Amino acid sequence: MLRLESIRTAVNNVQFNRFRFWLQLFFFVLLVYGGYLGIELGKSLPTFACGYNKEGRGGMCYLMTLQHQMEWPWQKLFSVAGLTVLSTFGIFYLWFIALNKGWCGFVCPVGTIQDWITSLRRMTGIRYSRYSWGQFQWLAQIKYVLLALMFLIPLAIGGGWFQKDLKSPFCMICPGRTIIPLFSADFSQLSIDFSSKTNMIMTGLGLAVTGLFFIGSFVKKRFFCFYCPMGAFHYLLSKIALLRLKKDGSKCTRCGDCFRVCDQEIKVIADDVTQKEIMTDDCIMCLKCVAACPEPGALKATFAGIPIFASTEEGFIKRMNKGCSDGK
Amino acid sequence: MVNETSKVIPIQAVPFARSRQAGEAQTVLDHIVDDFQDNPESMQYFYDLFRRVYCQGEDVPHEGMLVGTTCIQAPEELIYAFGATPMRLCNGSYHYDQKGADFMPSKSCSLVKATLGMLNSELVIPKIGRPDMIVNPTTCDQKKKSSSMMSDMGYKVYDLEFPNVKESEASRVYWQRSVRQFAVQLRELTGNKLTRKNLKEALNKTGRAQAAFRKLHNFRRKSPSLILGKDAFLVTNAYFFDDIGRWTAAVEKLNEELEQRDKSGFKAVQSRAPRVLFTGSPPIFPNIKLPLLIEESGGVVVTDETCSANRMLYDMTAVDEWMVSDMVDSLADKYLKPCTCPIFTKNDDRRRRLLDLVESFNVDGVVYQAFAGCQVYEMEYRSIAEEFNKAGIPMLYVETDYSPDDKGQLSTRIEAFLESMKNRRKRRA
Amino acid sequence: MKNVVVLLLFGLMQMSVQSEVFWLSETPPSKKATALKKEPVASVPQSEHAGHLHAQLAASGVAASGVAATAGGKKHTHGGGAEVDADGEVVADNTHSGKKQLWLRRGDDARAAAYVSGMQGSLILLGQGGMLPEVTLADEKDRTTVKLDLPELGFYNAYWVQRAVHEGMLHVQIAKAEVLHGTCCAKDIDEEAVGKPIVNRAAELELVREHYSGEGLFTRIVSGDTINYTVLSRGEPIAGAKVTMISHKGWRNSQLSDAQGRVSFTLIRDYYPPSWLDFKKRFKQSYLMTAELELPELTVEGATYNAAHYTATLAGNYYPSPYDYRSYAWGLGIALFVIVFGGVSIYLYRRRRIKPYQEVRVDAKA
Amino acid sequence: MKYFAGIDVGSTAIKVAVVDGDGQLVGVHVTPSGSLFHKNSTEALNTLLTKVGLKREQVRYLIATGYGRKLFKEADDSFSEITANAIGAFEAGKAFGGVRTIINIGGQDSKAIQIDNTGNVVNFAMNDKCAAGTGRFLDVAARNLELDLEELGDCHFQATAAPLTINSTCTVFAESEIIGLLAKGHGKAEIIAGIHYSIASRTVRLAKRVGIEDRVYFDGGPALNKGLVAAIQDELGRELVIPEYPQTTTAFGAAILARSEFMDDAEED
Repeated sequence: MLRLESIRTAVNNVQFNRFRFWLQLFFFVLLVYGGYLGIELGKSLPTFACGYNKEGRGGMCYLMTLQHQMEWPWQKLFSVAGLTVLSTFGIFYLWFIALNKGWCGFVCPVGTIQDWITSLRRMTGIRYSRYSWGQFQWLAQIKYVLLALMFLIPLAIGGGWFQKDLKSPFCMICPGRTIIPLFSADFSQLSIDFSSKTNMIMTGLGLAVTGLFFIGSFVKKRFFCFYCPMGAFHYLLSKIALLRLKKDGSKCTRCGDCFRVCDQEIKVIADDVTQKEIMTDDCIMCLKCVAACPEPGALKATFAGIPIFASTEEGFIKRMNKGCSDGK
Repeated sequence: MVNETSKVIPIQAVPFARSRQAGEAQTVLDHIVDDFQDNPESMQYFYDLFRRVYCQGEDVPHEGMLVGTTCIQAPEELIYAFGATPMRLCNGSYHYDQKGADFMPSKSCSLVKATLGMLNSELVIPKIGRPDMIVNPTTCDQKKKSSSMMSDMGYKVYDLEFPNVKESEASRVYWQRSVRQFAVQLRELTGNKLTRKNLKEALNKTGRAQAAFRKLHNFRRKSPSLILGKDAFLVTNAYFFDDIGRWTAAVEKLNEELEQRDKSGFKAVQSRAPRVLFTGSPPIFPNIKLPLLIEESGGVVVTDETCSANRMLYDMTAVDEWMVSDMVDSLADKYLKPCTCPIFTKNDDRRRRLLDLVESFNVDGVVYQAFAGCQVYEMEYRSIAEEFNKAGIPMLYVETDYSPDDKGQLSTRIEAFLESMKNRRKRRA
Repeated sequence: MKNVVVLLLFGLMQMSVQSEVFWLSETPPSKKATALKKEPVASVPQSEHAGHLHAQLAASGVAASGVAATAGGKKHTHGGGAEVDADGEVVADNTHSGKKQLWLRRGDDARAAAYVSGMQGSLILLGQGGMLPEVTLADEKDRTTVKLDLPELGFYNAYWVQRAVHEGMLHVQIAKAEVLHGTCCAKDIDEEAVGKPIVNRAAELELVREHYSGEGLFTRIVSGDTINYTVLSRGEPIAGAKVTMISHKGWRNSQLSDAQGRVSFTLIRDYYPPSWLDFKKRFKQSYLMTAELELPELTVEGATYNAAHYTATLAGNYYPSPYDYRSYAWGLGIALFVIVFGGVSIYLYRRRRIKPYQEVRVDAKA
Repeated sequence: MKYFAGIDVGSTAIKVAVVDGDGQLVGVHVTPSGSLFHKNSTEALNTLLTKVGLKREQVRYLIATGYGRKLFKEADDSFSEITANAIGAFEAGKAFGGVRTIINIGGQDSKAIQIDNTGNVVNFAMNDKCAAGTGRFLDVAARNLELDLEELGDCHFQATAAPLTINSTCTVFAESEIIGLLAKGHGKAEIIAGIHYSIASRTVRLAKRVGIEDRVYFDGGPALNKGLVAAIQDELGRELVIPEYPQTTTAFGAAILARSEFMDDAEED
């Protein structure tokens, strides 16, 4: 058993931020340049492996497939052909169950870009901004509105009320569409399509959101993830996911360290000492809170019940002293 | 003949070593050192420190300016970062308690009386010299009111505004703003600049000290315990005035010695000794009366939840971005959010903390000390008692002050309390 | 003077002969276009000759034309959105189905060439795997048309040959149509192999469009593209053949094929709607390629002619180029505007917050 | 036959009790403490042993309790008087059907103890620094009224008028108040009754702090004073259980403890 203990303490005392940086970089290369290496993970990935990045993508974001399927004419959608919608959803769900919202925290290329922009800001020494608690609450509803629109508009297209130009509405305003193809030198998305008023408006909105994305994520950590419908969609399905974030209220001194390092500024994680399952809809499972918790065993991430990363004292001391000169 | 009698005999300056304060400290220190056998050798540093400072009146050096603090809520890291030295002014000697009595009403907190007494007398023990500024966080009422008295004595007092509601977002933002204002105030006082480097070094200094304390804290979980509570209180009381680097090194040496004791299966007390959790008003040297009484009559104080030990050193600062703005805000959060001080409106954190300590240190009973006149602790006694009743843990409520005259009576009550715990443990075993 | 007249006559002859160009077009006749009556053309009885031609067809097989990569490999952009023809009607999107329909048209105007009616004869159909059963022309609503049913996915060539003899001079008209039975999401087909152009070794004169590198089963030619053609006669490249491209609006450009028989044209943009609002990004335009070849003495199966004039035609469709309706300037402009505007407003917001407390005003109204 | 002894070195009196092998009381002895604690304690023990005809060696385990317990070196172990009193009252109370609350008025302090059904101390309260409501208060009053302690009880019942209220709680001031009342010509009985009621109200307030449960046991020297017992019963509104030798309950408890400690040590080795 000693082996397991030593492995467990080694994992718990890892320099977590450095580990997460390299993992994110790996997933970024996998999903944005996987295509060139012949990797094809299918069309229902629960993360923003953008479909517009045609050659390079290692797999396609499920939202594009979903919207594409929702646009089918209703006879086809609700006919036998509709079964393919269920099967792609099934594959998406299997992918999702493995990492729960860890997809957002570790895998999503758009998220990784935002973290890079944040570290750029840190180098320049500019302060980050915070939402006040009032703003946080009503801004948190936007992602559900976007999720609803992402379903309704394509269905309306399929039903014939909206014209085809409104196809995959969320993809048009998603910053992934304009930014991820840049990484494989495809600038075609950075243009406004004047061929019809709808296209003009949608691509215009898309580029406005891209601009907003850049300044937003420069001043606010993980700016876009707070409004992302994929995160909302994940949360609705996260009941039986394997990767879990658990909190032991009795160990918690409510010191608020987890809230301090949380990119999404979720107060519940610091203040709630009764709930066992502590993942909220805004959470991106980046596990920075577990890394920043000084109380042993208060916060831990479990995979199918087995604790894989738990907060420990010496881990905390090692991570929080990294900033000091003698680095001990 | 006439001038014989009219010549007033001058009060010769009694050498400090034989003054009443020294006497008081001397008796307590001797009691700590001599009446208990096999104290850890690395405690010798702390015994000598207290003997030199409290009994022989040696002065305590500090580099840069001296900033006195009257409560753990004053952020030390900021003071260290500006090159000044923080020193905690809370005082525990009965001598100053009587001197301070003419400032304060009769039924008021002895700690504040002693602090005011010490600040007002010329011979200040520990001899830290005259603080260039006293930081007085507006925590409990009597400390709040004592700030105007301190400034009347001629000290430069800075009132650090501290919120009394812990949970609300407004109080968090309000406290962050007042800590930033405190940093600006320190800049004006010392004239130095707050840079990322010196703040990081300060954070590291206290970080190492807290890490050392935590190791000691974890060693005290061992049952039968490796070190007596009175030594632990002495160690944390030394943190008030000792140089932080030397203090950390001494505590790390103590931890190593406890490591050997743990390996060699050494027992500081017999295994039947009841394990006591000490909470309530902070025992400050030389007023270690209650813990000493407990350990004299066979108990052992395994852990505590007081602001002269655990609450002062346990919680650590987590910083997300190593920039000055974020470090100062993290500091502010570290002092406000985890604090279990009774001056807040709600004390759920303190209750959960106590229950967690009871469970993780497998404590047999709790001793709850409240200084006579300290309403916050007295009022909180009811909720804590309820919580412990539900959890089935016996608790002894002691209302005392710095005077030694209720020692006899207290020892009887404590002995009876320990005996009832021994019976309870025997029947349960 | 006589030479001039002869020259003029000869030019006219050319002219008239030129106007005699027949070609196969996929665009259905629009309701308004009038049907062009069949003009009696002295022509060698079609069937006899055509039949004769079949025997010669060796196994043509797919000639790997070794097409060099042309401008901007166009992997298909995902279609969607109704395609619109010249008159604004929605054109049925038929690339996906195997059912195709071709019309025979005469005249070298890509848009307004008349639909011939009353023509007989049959079409030779050439697929990836070689010859397919012939399809005969038929009249439908007095327009000569033919319906094809393409079995597998891939490119097919349909040839319509017309031979005529004028005063001992052989006129051969070969109208070719390259038809695609494509799909947008080919599952397990190697799109590269299927996407290669097919060469008909038997045809005396043929224009073969070089496909883009990686052109799969969903080709989309846009104005502004440079398209390369190879002029082949019986599978061999012909140098010096005159090749003319006629665009939708009638702009034409002629070139002679170089030594390898290659000729390259740039499809110019000729779609300028009055206001940007009426711009249809899926406006389907057609273009016409004609190649002519003069051969002096020639004997074909015993019959000798003093001269032979071959005309080969190939039609195709193209769409407005994305650069016509996409504006990068506007796109980047909007993004930049939001960045600058957002950045400045955040900076001002932060400066304003440094003043700790908003000033509270109380006046008579309070 | 093994015997066990418990000695309660109190501030005013030294009480000794001896118990036989199966916990039955053999004999008790009370002598005034005087100043030489040590000498008087050993003397008291010997006089009790000779009285019951036992030799020192037969006493296998001796437990000291009370203020002087640490000074009496001869004892094998020492327990606080609260635990001893609780055990003593618990044992003695069995005869009266079980006891849950104990009121003890000693020479210098007054205690209220609550025990559970196994005799273990659940909660207890003691008077803090002042001697009001203790035996010393009665001694002072008796001296002023030139009465003996034993006569106080009967004198209480001779009162004709309502008992006077002694409003100063402090023993020293009460003395001057009593003299003042005597000068005004009030009867001794009324004064004594007033004193008894003032002690009773203070004691009941103390008992309320630990919570009063059925069968209240009252012991300690003043329990001999019938008048005080009546006053407390009146204030409490409940019957009080008074043992045969109220003064020696703590010593008896210590003896019982000695026996059980001895039995535990026997089991251990």
